[in-house]
Amino acid sequence: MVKEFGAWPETVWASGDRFGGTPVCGTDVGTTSVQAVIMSDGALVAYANLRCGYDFGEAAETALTRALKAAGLSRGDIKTCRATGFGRRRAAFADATAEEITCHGLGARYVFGPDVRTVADLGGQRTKAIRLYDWDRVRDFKISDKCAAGMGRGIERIANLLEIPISEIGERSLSAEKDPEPASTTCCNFMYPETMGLLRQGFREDEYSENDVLAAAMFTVAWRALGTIGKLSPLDIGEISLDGALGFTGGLAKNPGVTKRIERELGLSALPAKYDPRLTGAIGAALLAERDINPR
Amino acid sequence: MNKLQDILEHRHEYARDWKKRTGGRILGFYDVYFPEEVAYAAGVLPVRILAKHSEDFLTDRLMYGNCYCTRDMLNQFARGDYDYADGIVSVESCQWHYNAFDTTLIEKPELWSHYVFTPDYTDARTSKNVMRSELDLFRRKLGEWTGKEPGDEDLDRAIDVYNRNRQLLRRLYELRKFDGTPISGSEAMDTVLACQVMDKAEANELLEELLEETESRPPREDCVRLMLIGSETYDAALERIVESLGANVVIDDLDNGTGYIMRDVTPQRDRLMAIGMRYLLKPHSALKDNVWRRRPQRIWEFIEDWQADGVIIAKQIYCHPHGSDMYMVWNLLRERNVAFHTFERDTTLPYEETALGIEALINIIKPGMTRLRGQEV
Amino acid sequence: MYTAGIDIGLENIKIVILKDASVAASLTAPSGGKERGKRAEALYDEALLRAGVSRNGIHRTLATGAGKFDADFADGNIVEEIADAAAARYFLKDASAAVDIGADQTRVVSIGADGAVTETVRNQKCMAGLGLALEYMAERLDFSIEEISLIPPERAEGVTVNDGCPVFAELDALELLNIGVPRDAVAGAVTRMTVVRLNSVLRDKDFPDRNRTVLTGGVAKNRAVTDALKALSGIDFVIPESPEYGTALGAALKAAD
Amino acid sequence: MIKQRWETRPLEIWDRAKELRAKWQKSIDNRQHLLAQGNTVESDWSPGFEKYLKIVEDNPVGAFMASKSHSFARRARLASEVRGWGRELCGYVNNCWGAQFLGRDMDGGPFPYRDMCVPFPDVCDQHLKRGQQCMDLSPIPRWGGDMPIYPGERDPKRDEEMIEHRVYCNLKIIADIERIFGIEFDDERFVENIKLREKLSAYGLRISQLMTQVPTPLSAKDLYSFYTLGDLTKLNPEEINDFWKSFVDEVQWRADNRIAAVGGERYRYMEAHPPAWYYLKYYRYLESYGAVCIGSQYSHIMSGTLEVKEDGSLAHRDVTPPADKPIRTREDAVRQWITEARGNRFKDDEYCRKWAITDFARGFKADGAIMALWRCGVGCTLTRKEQALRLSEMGLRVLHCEGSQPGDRTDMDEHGFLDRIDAWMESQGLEKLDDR
Repeated sequence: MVKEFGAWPETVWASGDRFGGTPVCGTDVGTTSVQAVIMSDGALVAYANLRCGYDFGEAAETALTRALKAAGLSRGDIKTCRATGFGRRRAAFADATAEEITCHGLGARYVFGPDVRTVADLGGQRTKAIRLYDWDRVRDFKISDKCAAGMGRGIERIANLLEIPISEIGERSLSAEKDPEPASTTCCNFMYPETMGLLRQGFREDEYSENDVLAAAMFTVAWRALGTIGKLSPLDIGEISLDGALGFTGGLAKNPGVTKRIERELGLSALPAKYDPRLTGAIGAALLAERDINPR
Repeated sequence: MNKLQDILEHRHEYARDWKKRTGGRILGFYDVYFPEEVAYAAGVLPVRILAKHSEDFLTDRLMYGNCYCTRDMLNQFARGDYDYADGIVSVESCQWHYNAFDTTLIEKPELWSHYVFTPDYTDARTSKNVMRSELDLFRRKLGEWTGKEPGDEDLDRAIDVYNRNRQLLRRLYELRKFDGTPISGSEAMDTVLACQVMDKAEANELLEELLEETESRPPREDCVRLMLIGSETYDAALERIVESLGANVVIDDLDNGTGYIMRDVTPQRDRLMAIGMRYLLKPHSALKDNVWRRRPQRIWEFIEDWQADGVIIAKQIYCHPHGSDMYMVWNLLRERNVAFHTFERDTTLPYEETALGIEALINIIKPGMTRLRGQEV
Repeated sequence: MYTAGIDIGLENIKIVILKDASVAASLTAPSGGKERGKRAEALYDEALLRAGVSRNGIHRTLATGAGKFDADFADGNIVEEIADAAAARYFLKDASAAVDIGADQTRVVSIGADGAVTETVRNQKCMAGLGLALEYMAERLDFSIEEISLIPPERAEGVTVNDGCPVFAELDALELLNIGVPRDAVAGAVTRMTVVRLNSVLRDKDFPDRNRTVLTGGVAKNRAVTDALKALSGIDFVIPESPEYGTALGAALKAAD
Repeated sequence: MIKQRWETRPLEIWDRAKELRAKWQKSIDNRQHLLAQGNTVESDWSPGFEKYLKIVEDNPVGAFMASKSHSFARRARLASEVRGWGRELCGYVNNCWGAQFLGRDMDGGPFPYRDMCVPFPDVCDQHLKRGQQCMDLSPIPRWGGDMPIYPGERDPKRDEEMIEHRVYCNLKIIADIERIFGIEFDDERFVENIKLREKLSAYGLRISQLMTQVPTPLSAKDLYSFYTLGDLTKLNPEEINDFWKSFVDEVQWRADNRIAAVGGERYRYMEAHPPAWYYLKYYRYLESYGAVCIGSQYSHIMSGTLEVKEDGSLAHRDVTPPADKPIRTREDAVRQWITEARGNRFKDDEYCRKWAITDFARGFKADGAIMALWRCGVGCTLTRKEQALRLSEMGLRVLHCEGSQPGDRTDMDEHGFLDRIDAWMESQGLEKLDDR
């Protein structure tokens, strides 16, 4: 299989600004990708984002090295480091770990501003919905059902099967006139044959295009995410509603095919991200690291 | 590891050894609604069939949509893990259990079997009559099978042993009511499970020893006290994950935990009626709690009595009774402002995957309890 | 006489051109979504070129596979099971069962004495995409498909992953990596899970004959899987040299009828 | 291939059936009634409260939603899901009660909230816990009940207490409803209904017997439209009786004159219960192969419990006949109705009378079977694989298709299913009939 379609290009970035203070590092070692950010006095200095292979530790190491290089720093300049994410315990260089929910909550306030009240982390394996107070503490959270695991990976696979780059699939899915009857909203593994099956001819009257296949797949993922987000605050009677602003983080946050569909169902627009929303977890970890050296 | 935990781990060896020692017969049973006292009175050892993660070989041919537990129960019989069992007994409980029982009999027709109908509607005036007549039938069938129908003295002896067992286990649970509990959630769960797979008289002796030893232990320092509720669990893997995060499960609302140890048989002249009433009045599982919905109140009492800071709800995938109880339980917990975390579990319980939500729950209850590296398991 | 069989799968297109019941050309390429019909046609033309025959020289072309309806240029299509059975009989004269394990589907076909299909089984949904899952795990573990095919389940040395669901298996595999289990042990565990699932499909209805069963499909190229499956199921599969072409070959054989 | 092997024509009684159905729909829309969650078959006393009370079962409501508006049903299920109801639960339940949480019905009107809950006992565990969503929402009066099933031979001694239990539970429900809601129970009407029940069962049996004929005068498609009439919708007993009489007459006439439901019938298949209402187009697709569905044990529910007799005919299974006693009191009527402890149609067929399904296949001369495997519904799935093996042994070719549950079509992989149908039919040597 041609693998490249499902993968986002790896990125390295540095603000280029001069910075003072004490640089700290936060890394988010996810199941699919790894981010390392360097922050100093609450400002983002540099980051690196890459896909991880079988070795979470090595991937985290590489991410850190790349971020350091971009920032023009060496290992010794980093005062402390926190790791979060699935593979956090493999990040040997980290001085401490933190769980993802807290990190995404903290990071979201940085990435989306203090108005954010709900964070939907659409990751490679899991969807997490986090409800925040108006200060930086987590109020409640929900994690997707086990039977809904792997949705982000599922989208990658669809991109690979259709040979369409992952950066384009979201927009293309939105150009479908109407979402076709969705494929299974249960499991990503049921999704591939079903969405690809839309291409089957000879029974249906309508003919479906690749965009329709994408639309069906995105709908599946969006609907599943709604199931998790909605659990945060169901009303006694009525549709799902969220109090306060919503921010999307994680890999699928960059996929408008998913996020726009969620927004449409919830009847709201998500907050714009000031930074790459995939960095949220790592930023949260770095903010915790800053607190480690500077307890409030 | 205490002695009971050791027996749990080597339960098949224990059962084989028991058989050799006593020459008695062994009955596998599927659900805690099985009136063990009657079997025990007949000199038969009731052994709970516990599921575990093992390779699936034939269940796809015979089952579809079952939870992994019941699939594995069938698998274990097919693989011969329970080759020492002389028979199996099912009660009216979850249909997947019934399915495991029924399908096992297709695979192993040589097993003796019986089915006890324990009413699903436990509260009717006539429910107890049905229960009594079912126990009477079970007693007669056991008599035909073993050659000796258990009499009143046998039943009295069994009731004594079983009540004693429940009392001792409750004493163990009692130790978990306060900060600095000497016993971990995993040890307590293992102990209750061990009692379900062994001769209760022997279990009671070991329990007394354990209690004595436990009460002299130094207190645990747990950052958070949690309650565990949800589908049946057959091991203490989840409790161990909680402990690795510095917290402790101090109370449960599980069929295998409080559902097994609460409520004694209150003696009366009609022994079968006495036993029957225990099963009609015990804390009901999600399946049997189907009309007046007493679970929320009971869960709340446990939370208060055992001072739980938060609740973990672990539902087995494809466990419908718990799938249908979630709304009610969530409502209760939200109403009373109890922090909780719900998750789905399956045959495997990957650590990081499971720990994430539990750690986040701990952080919600007590922020900053995030542990430093090296302290984790 | 020339005939052609085209198998348009979820992942790959396979084409076989037969000349008097022997293979004149065979070709494969990724299916590529909506374009799979066009791509199959281009591949078909290339295969014809290799076989040295023009379209007019082909007696009949039959399409099969999940995308069979997209092959407008074919003369017709047949269901995969019939093609599988024909291919099995080609590889083994008295074959009584054909098993095909592809990227998405697993099929077990029982064949009667007259060559007719007597029973068919397709995998359950909960084990769809075993081939894809295996491939994905290989990518994840940074093994090539060839490399992972050489890692036997024994290498797992006791570690296991969920054998009920490939998605859960992936979660478990990630956890194993997370606790520092070497990647070849993880690969072994994933192979074991694949084999356990496959074995359960084999047992779904008629159990295939121990000596007269042909195994085809892309996954049949994976030595680790086939060896372990042989051991677990007790079936001594006949595996052709290029098993991925099995279904396409069957279609080409049927085109000659 | 010949498309038309048999003469075929539409059912004449069809319009009348639609009329009855509309009337029934209208009657439950009538806001003057109390609404009870429950099952009409298990609540045969309900006509006694006819003037005041309607039993509305969530099964058909949920199924109807799934067939009429997929998007509404999906939204309703999401509403259930976010409130904690498991996704592995029955689609019927989640559709119906999800709409309750949404606060509206499919037509946009307010949701008809239930005033009481008469849960029906366990055909399926989810039935046992059925109605909980309406009980959990507000503390409405509710009652319980049992449907004891035990494996092995029927044991009359064992049944005694169980029957007493069932009689007691039903009498208590009636008495309590009278007391709590202050409505009077009409004993005569109840007795009338018990008598009608026996008649309807006889009509149902006749129709089932006629359907064993080749070509079948009715197909499963038609049955679905009819089985909700009559036993499941208790209107005026005379009207229902009259309707069924005319229906049986017409089917008899069709059978005598070899009028087929499907002109191309050359392959008969049975299916597993329960039906998915959205299956209609797949029935048509299968008809293009000349395959006709003769129904399932579920769709022949009207005819009672069936078995093949020694002479090969299909008839009622021998069950305890009601005692030949005059019905004087309410209790007499309840006892006339509850003659068996065990004897629910499905669960005991699956456990105690495993031959029931093979008898069915034999009786209806089925060549094959489509056994749907529904992942989310215990009663829908239980023992289905074992049954398929038994049918296979008999020589039937069994096709499995998978989905969530008949009330939830999202998991119905349509393309995969069609592919499987093609493979199933063509590997049996059947090709599509030329001019479909």
